[in-house]
Amino acid sequence: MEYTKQEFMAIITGREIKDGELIILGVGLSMLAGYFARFNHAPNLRPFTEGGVYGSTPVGGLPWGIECNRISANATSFTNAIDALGFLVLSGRADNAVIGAAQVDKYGNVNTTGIWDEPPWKTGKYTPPRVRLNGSGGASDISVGCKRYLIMASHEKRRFMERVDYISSVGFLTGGDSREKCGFIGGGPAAIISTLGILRPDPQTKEFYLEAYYPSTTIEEVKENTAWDLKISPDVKMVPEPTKEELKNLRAIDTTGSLRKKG
Amino acid sequence: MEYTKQEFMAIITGREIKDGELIILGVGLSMLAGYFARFNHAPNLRPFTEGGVYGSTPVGGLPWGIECNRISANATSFTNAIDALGFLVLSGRADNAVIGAAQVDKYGNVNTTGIWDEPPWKTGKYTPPRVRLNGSGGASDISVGCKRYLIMASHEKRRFMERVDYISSVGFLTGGDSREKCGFIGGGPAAIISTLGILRPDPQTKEFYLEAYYPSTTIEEVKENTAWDLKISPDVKMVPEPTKEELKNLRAIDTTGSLRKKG
Amino acid sequence: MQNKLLSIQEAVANYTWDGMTYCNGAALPVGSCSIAFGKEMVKQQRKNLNVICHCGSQQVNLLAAVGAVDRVEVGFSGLEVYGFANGLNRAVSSGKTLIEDYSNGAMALRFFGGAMNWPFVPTTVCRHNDQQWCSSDYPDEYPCKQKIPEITDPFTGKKYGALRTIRPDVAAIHVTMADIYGNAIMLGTEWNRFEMSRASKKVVLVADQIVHTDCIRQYPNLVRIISEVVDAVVYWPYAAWPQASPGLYDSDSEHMYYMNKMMKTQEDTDEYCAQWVNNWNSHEEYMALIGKDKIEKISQTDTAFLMDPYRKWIRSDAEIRELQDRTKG
Amino acid sequence: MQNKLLSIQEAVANYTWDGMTYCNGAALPVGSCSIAFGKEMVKQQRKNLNVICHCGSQQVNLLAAVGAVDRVEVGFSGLEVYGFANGLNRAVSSGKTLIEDYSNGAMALRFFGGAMNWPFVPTTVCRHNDQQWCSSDYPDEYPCKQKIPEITDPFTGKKYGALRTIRPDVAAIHVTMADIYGNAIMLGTEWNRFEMSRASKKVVLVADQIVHTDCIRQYPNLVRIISEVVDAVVYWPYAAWPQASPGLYDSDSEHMYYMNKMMKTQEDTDEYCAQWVNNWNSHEEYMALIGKDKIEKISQTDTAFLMDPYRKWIRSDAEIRELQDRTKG
Repeated sequence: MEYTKQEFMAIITGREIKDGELIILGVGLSMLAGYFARFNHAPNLRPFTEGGVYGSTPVGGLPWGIECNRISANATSFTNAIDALGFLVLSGRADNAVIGAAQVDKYGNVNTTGIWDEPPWKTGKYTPPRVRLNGSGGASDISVGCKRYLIMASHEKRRFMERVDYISSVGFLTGGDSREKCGFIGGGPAAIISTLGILRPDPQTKEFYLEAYYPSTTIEEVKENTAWDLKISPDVKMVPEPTKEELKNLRAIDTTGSLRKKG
Repeated sequence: MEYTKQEFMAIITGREIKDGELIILGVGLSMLAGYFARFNHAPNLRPFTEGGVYGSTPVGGLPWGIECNRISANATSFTNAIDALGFLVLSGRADNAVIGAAQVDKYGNVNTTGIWDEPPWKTGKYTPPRVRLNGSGGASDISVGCKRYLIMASHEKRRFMERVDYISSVGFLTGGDSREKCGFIGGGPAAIISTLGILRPDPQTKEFYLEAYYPSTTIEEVKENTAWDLKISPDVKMVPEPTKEELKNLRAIDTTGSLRKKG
Repeated sequence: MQNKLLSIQEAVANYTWDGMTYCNGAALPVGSCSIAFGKEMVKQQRKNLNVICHCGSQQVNLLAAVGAVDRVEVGFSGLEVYGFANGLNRAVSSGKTLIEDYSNGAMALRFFGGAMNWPFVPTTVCRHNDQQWCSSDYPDEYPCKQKIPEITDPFTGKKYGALRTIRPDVAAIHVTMADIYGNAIMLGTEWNRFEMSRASKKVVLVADQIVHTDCIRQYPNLVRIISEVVDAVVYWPYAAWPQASPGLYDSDSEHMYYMNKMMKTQEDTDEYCAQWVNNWNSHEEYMALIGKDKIEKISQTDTAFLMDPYRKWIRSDAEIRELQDRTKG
Repeated sequence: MQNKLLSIQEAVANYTWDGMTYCNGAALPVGSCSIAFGKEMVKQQRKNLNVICHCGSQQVNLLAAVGAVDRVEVGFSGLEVYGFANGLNRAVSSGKTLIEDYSNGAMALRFFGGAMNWPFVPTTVCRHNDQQWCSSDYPDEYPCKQKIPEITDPFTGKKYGALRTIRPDVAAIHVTMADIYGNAIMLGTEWNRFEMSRASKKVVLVADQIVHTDCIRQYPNLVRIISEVVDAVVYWPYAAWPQASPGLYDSDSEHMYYMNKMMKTQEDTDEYCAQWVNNWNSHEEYMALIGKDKIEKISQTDTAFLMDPYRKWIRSDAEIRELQDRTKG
């Protein structure tokens, strides 16, 4: 069965989501992965958005935003940001989340704020970025509060960096116990799901290594597309291809085929 | 026209309430004074309760509580305590309030918490009170946050004290600039309306003095019923008796005659 | 979503224990409160409770009167026009129950801070007064410095207090209506129930009515307590009696005065319990005890119109019984 | 209560000024936002604005694109699926607009703290990352220590950050419906609008519908913005267009993309303004510009049923015109 890289990513991310989890989802891939999981294997998943939209299933296609009418047509509750990001995320209550990254580094720190020719941490000055991105939104809150969370990113060398230009959402900072020392209640990123494979943090160093790669790629290609010296798990695996069932279930969610268009 | 002391107190307190004020009211006399004022001379008064009940007019008699159905039958909004006591009172936004006192002292500090044979400030220990009262409720918040507020109390020697057993709601503490030094956003008590007269704080010492007394009493009687050496305003006045109009308007609010029963 | 209906007996058996920190969702002393749940706790003889009330109500009045409360934190312990809480005050004056006083605004902030899972929350109130200086936890220290210590705003240098936040073990929250999954709508002031539902480790809803989830989806902005944080739903009409539930019934002023009068002595409290707490099990018996006339009288409330939009979604007793049977272990 | 209806022109004239701190009530970048109000600000040529957005929207995208924004504080500046906010990002990259980044959770807390009138609010987020270390207000200090200084919990000794709170001069808050006194009901996520309405020194409501106060009294628990804190009410159907208003209309995806594309250059922004911002005055002209077909299309929303309970209380245009005339100076 044919499928796109985006679809594969959504399915792999979905596999990381367990039944019953209280999970905060964002727009796009995040939401698709979450609702796919609920439809596929996690019927008791409790998804919500940072706007405090609870109990919803999107209608009419992928929502344009996490407050879009497509996700507001069958909610059981609408509350607010203090509730969703404060009481449920920063409190340490939410189990899981899926966030995106424009840049991610070897310790799972995420940048979604801006691209600099010379970033502030190099120049010691906060100058305007060459390219302004979006800021962190709720991802920074997720990175601090959720018990664990998943990072989705396009696997390219300019994105998988030794150190991101700007830490929007904390991962394991400089590795080792540097995150632990900060006292965040959340456990940090559990995995980076990329367009080429699955990366996990080393339990000691917290450096992300390659745990598994897609059938469509090779370990060499993954390494070539990673700016740090990517370590490979001694028992590195090939990621099992999407099953027919999984693809069917994903497409039942991605009714407008947004993931198929992207290639 | 016949009237009771309680009615007189409610009317005098009502006279202290200005049109347009954002005012927080409690049960009993406080509410009656407030709604009397709105009906009598302050049509644009904006009363609310610490439960976050807005836009209400009591129906069916004096409410049993500030969340009672009698004040919940025509509200324009029900919110909550954070909103009413936090956002509107502690923030410094509310203009006025009316609170009660079991004991009040010469600096307008109020006790509604307990009565001790030997209070904690004398013994240096926090032992159980001989008589437990109610605690401060929202009056402590009012004492800190409202631009000004009015204290209503029964004028008896055991209640009008040199120093209250327990400061539930701060007045001017030990007088002078002692309140100012605490940095509270609210201005403190503007008046004590008692069953015998009206007391105001001296602008310098903040000690409450007798500004006016009721036609039914004498300056001597007021002094006898006050445990501190009550100072009398050089131009002490007799409080003008309730007008027919005022009494009519009060009784239109106090439909069940709760103030007439008390004598 | 999971059907969370439980009988009141099961809910108390599963979600309360001796020595726990217990909150009850009262919209102030005359309003919405899970009083029936508290009575069941008395029946199941819970003791050594640490009760955190934003405001007292007849529930804590009763629990303290029977000697089940070791400690209580409160902003206001009285019953408003119905007077001082005789049962609680008796327990406090005797030294049986330690009482820790805050302002109502401070209690609200403490629930907010608990919901955030902060250990402290800033305050401008409960400072420079005896709510700061007196602590039952540090009775020998006056003025107490440990109850509400000082913090400094780093921007202005201004001093604030730090309040301990509240994270109760369990809150039994009274709501007007809920669905079987634990999505709830409150009519009347929320008081602290939104924050309490997020601050508590476990939440039991005590609902006067059970509605279809269609009602919940028609009014999602009214659904301030969500299934995501609720552990159990108890269906118990007139659960707040003798207090009020806006939209459904008024406070029973006769019984409010009577009950409070009875809490004044141990003997009368025992008598009250024998008659009004311990001699019902089913909801039918509970209703019979209140009496048909009384039910009719308190149900003729001026707030009844507030329920109009939701009536068509109210589930019948028979339906609920069937749904409840499904959750039985 | 006072009739507070004002025309959009009067409201902008009376409640906005150059150099002000301005908030707009957006339920995130695709939802409820007082966009028509922002367009009127462009027409009245407001400049040097300090805009505080919880999330960006097409409003701040436009205001920044025309060069009206000196500084912006934001948790998220993009347009979700509609992409990066080209107008804002152009202004930021050029250095015209300084941007101060926080997380969305931090922004929510900053509004909460502003509503409390605290100078700071504790935080566990925006610490140990560049949201703490980078500040447009202290560009030469990296890592910045002044933006989010450290405070210590006095109970545990644990370290927290202190966020500056927000007390905007004026917030223009989009709501689904309001009465003429400023009591408002929002459908869909509130996002920060409750806290924003309390944190702001002045509040202007921009309402898609005006309802009778009977509607407000039927649903008081839905009324989260209250007349007590509202200064003016602007009646402007489709005020959030091209964004969405749950219950009333979907986002206009075609125009969302188009508008954002036009914000990319100064020239196209000027062209966009000439066509879509500056050539309407009356609401009739505004509607004509959007076009009948488009109005019909976006109004066929799957959320329409959310409005059902309130339709009977909606006031007609003629009624509102009459009421509005009464408030004219």
